[in-house]
Amino acid sequence: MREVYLDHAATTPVHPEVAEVVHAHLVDAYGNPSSLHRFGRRARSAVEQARERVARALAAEPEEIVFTSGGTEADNLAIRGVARRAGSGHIITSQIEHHAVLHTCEALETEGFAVTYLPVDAQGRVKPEDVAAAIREDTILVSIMAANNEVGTIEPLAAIGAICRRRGVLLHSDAVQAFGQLPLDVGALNVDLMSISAHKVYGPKGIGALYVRRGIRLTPLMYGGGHERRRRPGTENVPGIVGLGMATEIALRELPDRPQAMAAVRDQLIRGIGETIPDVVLNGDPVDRLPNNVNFCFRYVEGESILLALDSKGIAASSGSACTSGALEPSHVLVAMGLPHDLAQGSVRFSVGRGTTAGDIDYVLGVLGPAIDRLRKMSPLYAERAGGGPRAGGTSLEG
Amino acid sequence: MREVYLDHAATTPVHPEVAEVVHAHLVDAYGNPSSLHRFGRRARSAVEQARERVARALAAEPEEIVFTSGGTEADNLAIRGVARRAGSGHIITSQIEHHAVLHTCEALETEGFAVTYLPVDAQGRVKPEDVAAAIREDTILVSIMAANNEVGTIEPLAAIGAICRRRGVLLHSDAVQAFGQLPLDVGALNVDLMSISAHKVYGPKGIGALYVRRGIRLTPLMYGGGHERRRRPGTENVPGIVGLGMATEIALRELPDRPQAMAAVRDQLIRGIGETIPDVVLNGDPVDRLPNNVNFCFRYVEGESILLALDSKGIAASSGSACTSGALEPSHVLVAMGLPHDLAQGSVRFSVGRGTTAGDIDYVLGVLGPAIDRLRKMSPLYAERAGGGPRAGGTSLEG
Amino acid sequence: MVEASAYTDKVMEHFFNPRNVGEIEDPDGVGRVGNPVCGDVMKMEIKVKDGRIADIKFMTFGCGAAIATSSIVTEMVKGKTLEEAMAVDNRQVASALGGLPPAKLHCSNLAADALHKAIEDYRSRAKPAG
Amino acid sequence: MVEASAYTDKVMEHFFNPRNVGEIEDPDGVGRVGNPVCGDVMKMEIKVKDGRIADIKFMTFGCGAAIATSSIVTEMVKGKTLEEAMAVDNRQVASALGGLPPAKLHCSNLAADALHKAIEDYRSRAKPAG
Ligand SMILES: Cc1ncc(COP(=O)(O)O)c(C=O)c1O
Ligand SMILES: Cc1ncc(COP(=O)(O)O)c(C=O)c1O
Repeated sequence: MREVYLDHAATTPVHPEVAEVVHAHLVDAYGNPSSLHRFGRRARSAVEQARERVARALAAEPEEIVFTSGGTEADNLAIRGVARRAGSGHIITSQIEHHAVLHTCEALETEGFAVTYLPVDAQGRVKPEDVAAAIREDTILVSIMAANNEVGTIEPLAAIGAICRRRGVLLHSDAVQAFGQLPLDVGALNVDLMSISAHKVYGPKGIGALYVRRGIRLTPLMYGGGHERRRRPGTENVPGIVGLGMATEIALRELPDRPQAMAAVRDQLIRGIGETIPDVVLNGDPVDRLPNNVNFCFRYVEGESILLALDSKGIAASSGSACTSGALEPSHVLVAMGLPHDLAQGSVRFSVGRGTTAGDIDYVLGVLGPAIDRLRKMSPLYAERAGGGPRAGGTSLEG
Repeated sequence: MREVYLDHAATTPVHPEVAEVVHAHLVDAYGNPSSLHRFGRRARSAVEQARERVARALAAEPEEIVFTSGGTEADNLAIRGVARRAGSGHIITSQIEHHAVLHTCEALETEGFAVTYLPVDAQGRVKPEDVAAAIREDTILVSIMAANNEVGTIEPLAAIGAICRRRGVLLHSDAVQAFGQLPLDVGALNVDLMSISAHKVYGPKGIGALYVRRGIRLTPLMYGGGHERRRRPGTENVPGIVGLGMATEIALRELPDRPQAMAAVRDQLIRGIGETIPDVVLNGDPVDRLPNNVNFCFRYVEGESILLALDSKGIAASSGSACTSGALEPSHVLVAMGLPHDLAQGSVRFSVGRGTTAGDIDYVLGVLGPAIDRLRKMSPLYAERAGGGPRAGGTSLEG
Repeated sequence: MVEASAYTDKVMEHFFNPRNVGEIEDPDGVGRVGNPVCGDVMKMEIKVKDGRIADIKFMTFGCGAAIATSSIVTEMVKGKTLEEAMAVDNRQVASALGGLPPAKLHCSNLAADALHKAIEDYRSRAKPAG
Repeated sequence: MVEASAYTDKVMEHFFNPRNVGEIEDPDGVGRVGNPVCGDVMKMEIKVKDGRIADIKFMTFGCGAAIATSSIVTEMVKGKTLEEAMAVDNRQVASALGGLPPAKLHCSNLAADALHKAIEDYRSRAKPAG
């Protein structure tokens, strides 16, 4: 069966060049980078080369890059690290952050920190003026993502950065989704801490990085050896780090073209859905949107059933964030954007990638319409849509 | 030049079969295990197969295995996780633990926990009766390693486990060095939490696991998605996990033979050094010792200079723990064992591996004697050894 | 999102080939449970003849589990007496499907409830208005 | 453990081919610094002729940096006047080696101190006992 992977926002296929260098380093550069001998030195220089590559991609210095086990750890290290170092204070974030940010903030609330969760507009955008208004005397950190993982909305990070800089408050940004899709310059953006994750940019899972502006001290999440300039202990994940370095290099090389190419298939899919399927709503900002993201609500049907129907035809998509498991609640992002719960239940995210072709989109469009149709024919909500209420008998029960 | 890697306690070369499956999963099973679709399911089943393999090796259940980014994180999650969940109390550990344990305990001391650091005997062994004597009303956790990474001494874990079980205190064991070298059965040992790390058993760096006995609740180190049954968030490091699973499978398969084979070359090296080089001291227990570990003090010379000399001949060894960087202090393990500082400065650890041959050891012995000789000829301490003091003039200055 | 490979083959089979989808012209009883805000909505309609379920149809808005449980419950009770149908509970429905993922056991497994509502509706209509 | 690739080629060259190792028969001045408990021990012995360092030899217990700094300092001052030799400091020694890893800058870079001690020892002997 044809397989079309449109879940690149959940994770990406590893680039063959990346897989190759990871394999090579597993086999050849197996030394411990902390070791003095030649095996250690080979591993060390591989790590430091990767660090330079990541730094270059963010317009940062190599010593400002801390390798972590992924985006989640980078978010935790940034927010908890700043908070624990400060001891107490107020944190500002948004209601549409990834759970790695939101749940870290919630945990800090139980530890005595105050947190403001800023609302977003109907497109999922944080208003810079809301950030400005929320800053208090005791605000120690603002954490706003560079772009949202579910609806793809690009946040006004530069404007928020300018406000934070002016007010003397540190700014963290979860750039896990933006990295490799948007140019990121921590200096120009006035961002002090930035999280990235390799597996979203055709690199391996289990490796990420946190940019930490020089001079910022963090309380570490873990204790052990003096690795990563005492900011993150544990034997370095050399193959992962090298994979992240290579993936970064490729992303940087392709940054002039990759986003446009992805945006073209993205727009083909958005247009195609709009033209062939009635009663749909495009979520997120139509313009300031990640080049890979398509997110629709299909009225009267539920998201997971759409995914199953697509999966049976070899098409991979996602409903809401792939990182929240077992939840029957609608996406917190869509709810924060003001979507009614029932509509939010029917959301599906298609995220294209560097390998997605126009033919893939045609195939998806050929499958999607009939699938939605079939599900709507089963849906009591669809049958009742005209009248607006149950046709006969029965009462509603909280489920 | 001939290369002889005798630093397997720092990290091991990745087994070719392991490198192969890691590569295969990078390329083919790239889905996010949390995703519903076929790409996600493939990744999920790879993860769960690995979890079963690791569980089997410890005689545990799959749901008792939590994958982490390595041994350091496993140690932190175990100790901090139990402590933070308890809120307050007393922890017992030993003076010869890895820094991932020691520094975690020290950090908890600053957060109000009480910690007892048990001494060890001259062979580096914790006395079970010391554990029993140290347990207080408010003791929440005992953490004693299964075997020491520097001197290779195997700790009396079963005896300690019996005491802890009888007294109703949780026992964590850092088994990072023991795993794959000694049979480990968490039930028989009465261990409640156990840390392992893939890169010490011919698996990839950046992946490890914590065994958590069913029913034990931990406060997580990080917050995010609901992965690993809410014990460890972040997209699973699928290739790493698969690599750990495969490395575990190979270790288990080789456990009847591998340790004996390693012990044979280990003993060849111990005997050879003893016979060819005067003024040496074997550190650690001569009998209850990891099959891969050789640790000697070479009097009158300093360890790093020996390593440099060996490295120039292609031989990789280590002085003290490879995880402590930039330290000029002697190993905390040797100091805890009662070695005088000046002797401890001259310690070198050779750790053999599954690929080490008798020929490798002959080569090392051929290089080591002359290297020690050359350095001793430069050493004022060696020149003064008979007289016992400076030959003439000059005074001692604290350096 | 549910965990992957969460569904049994039987669930998938009923999801892709649901039995008795649709509405009954002039049903004898209708049961509607759930709430779009919370997740799933199911509607069961029955025709009753000689104290037995002569026909049954469902409409469901919901996830794979919701659709599959709806489908299998119609199969389980068609031709059964009302008493037998009232005895079918959600646990039996789940096990008829070879089990459901834990997260789905409660919220999306309302098909028996919908059926019971439909039977109650039939009975309340059958009674003379009190 | 030091970080890998911490040493310059020059350090390694001096470590493997140290100049002026050994002891001087009947030295004019001896300087000994360091302490085996803390790390490194260095001993410098000098022969002085016409106010210049006519010969110099060292013995060092310590790491690569300790040995290399000892070696290069003997090379730097051989033939120099005592005043010139006294002006050589540890910073100059480190930079003559192309730099040292940060962790090594202080503890293992005592060669100039040992030299100065040797010169002071020579001067104190030369002075009539006060
Ligand atoms: C915006 C965002 N932040 C953080 C993460 C977490 O990254 P990781 O899965 O590498 O822990 C993700 C993806 O899962 C994400 O999309
Ligand atoms: C005994 C022991 N514990 C913990 C660790 C840390 O493991 P990792 O390097 O995987 O973080 C090591 C090795 O570095 C070790 O030898």
